[in-house]
Amino acid sequence: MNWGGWSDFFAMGGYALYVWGSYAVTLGLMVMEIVLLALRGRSIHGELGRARKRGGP
Amino acid sequence: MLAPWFGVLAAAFCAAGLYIGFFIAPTDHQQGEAYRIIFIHVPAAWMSMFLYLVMAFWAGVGLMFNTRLSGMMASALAPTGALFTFIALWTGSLWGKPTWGTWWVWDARLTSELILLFLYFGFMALQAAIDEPRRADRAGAVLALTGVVNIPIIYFSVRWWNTLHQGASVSLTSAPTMAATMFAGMVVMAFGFWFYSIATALARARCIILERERATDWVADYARVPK
Amino acid sequence: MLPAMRCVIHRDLLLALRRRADVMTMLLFFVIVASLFPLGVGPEPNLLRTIAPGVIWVAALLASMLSLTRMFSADYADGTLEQMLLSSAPLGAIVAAKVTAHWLISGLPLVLMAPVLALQYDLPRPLLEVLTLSLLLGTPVLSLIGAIGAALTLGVRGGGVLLALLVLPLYVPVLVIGAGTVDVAAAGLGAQPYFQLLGALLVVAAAFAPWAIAVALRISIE
Amino acid sequence: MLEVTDLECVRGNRTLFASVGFALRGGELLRAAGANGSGKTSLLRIVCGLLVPTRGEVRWRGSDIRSLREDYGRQLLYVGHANAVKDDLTASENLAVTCTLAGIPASGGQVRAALHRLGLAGCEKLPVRVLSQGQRRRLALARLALGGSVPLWVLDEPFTALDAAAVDCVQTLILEQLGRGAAVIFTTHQDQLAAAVTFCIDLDSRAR
Repeated sequence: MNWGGWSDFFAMGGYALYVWGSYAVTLGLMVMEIVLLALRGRSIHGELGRARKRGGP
Repeated sequence: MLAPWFGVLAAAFCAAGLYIGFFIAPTDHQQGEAYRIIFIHVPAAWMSMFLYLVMAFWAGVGLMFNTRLSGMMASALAPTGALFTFIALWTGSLWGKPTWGTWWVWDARLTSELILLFLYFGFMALQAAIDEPRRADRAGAVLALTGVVNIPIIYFSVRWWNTLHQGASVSLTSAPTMAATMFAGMVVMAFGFWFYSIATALARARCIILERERATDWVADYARVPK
Repeated sequence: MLPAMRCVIHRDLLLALRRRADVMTMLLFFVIVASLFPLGVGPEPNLLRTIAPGVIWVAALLASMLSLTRMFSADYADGTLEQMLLSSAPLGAIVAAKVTAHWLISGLPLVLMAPVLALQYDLPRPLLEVLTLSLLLGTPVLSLIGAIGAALTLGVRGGGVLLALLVLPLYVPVLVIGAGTVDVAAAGLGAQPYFQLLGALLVVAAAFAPWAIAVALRISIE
Repeated sequence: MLEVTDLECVRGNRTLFASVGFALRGGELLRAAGANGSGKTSLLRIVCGLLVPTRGEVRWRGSDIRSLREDYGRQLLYVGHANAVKDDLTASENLAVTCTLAGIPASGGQVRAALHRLGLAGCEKLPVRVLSQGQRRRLALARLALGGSVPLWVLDEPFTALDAAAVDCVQTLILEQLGRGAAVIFTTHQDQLAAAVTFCIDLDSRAR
């Protein structure tokens, strides 16, 4: 591997802002999508659960 | 359901891709480390195009055979496709800054990505505007098919426009000389993104199915099973 | 099949004549938008000359989009659209007639008005002809693609803005090639191949659009 | 002539009707009955091909209407709730347009005769804008006077907004058409043509 140490790795040859900027945004958006999906799933199950208690769809 | 399994696969492939990208691929002599953004920019661009085609395919199937499920698959894919297009644009401009000094390069591929993003938003806006789900799916299908016919036309007209006004000096197509490991990194990342989109699409499809079939009986039984 | 198509075109033209104000407002919109740019950009002649084709094309595109929403919504509201769907002629033909009528009402006047506006940008005479010819070939494609959007957003609330969002990305190739032909002609190169390109776009649109409009109408009428 | 098998229609997530089926031969009059919102209009629109049913199919002389499309259009005359008239056009222009669309030959003289028959004698040249709701309904129904050659009529509440004279006129038109061996499907809330109805489908009893 060609990194002197973790500090070089994060400095990314002076382009840290750009490289990590883009990776951070990508990761952030993907995580956000997963979280939104999970919330949507849970709200649906909750709603169906409540509907089942009231008896009827 | 399958979604969690594809999620695990996606995580594995992405990790492998990143590992190759950061630790094995050599530093690029021209652009130094900045080129490492390519490991998400190119796969994201591939995925944005690929997902639109898959979406149009499912939409077409839904239109032809009048099956509701394929219509739902199409609307489940749209947000993920839009996400990848946005990522491709974001990473593209971040990559443009160090190498060409400007945030936005009117390059043929970046511009057609931007138009693809508008197509995605158009699709989602149309689906959101129509209340009746069946009509929303089929209207969306017609728009997706029209869009698919237009994508190659848009790409070539933008490329022709690019050469007309600016000359082909600045363009993403002249990617840095492809070392084997760089290409491998990109392909592995592409697979990672691909599994990721399957996982999100399936999960969102499940939510759409539950939301739309709320009234039918089998949904009520399904809810009784503790999730 | 022909009598039904002729009847639809005749009826739409008659309706447009009876309501001449709509055509006028659209033309005025075209003129105003095209004359706003010099105010914004400054009167400097050769700058205006370079932006002239792009500005006139964008103005023509926006003006023809204005009347798109009315293309089907009036017929949808009073039930004539149902009669068209159940007519003795194939729906594709009826829709083609509707689009031709729309082009005659909103496309052609723009093409006739464009040279007058181009004088504002003191475009030299040969370029004037190239611009008008490119508009003549391009505006029908705009009507065809726009009609798909109009059929899809029929009876949907917020239809106008949604229609623009759907249709504008699809207009990009026509705008790029249309405005581009004038730039190429300005640079002295022959504009002939680009007119063929515009012609090809027109043929593709004319082949694909009526089918898509017919399907979209059948979906929206349910 | 017309076979409808196992028709089901779901609007929103409410099933309007299910397993509706009937066969209609020439000279028969079918009435679709039911309260408001019981799906009468949807049933008629499905029969015309304007609406795709959730299940079941409609066959005209053996072949599915969705494959026939405009050939079926030529055999059909549909008068829905909407009058399908343009306010800016005059009465005779409107009638000429709808007849040409439906594939019925309509010369000037025939158009005038049809308008006379429906009691719109003086209004040929008037723009429809100035006509009353009843007169517009008569204009919409004037097509029937010209549609003698069309084997299937589908009329959605033809008698609404009509005065007694117009109701009689439309009834005689329908009876004449049945005499010519055509089939007619219609809906009404009053009990016009009760005697002539061959069979009636009551959608209230079928709703789930």
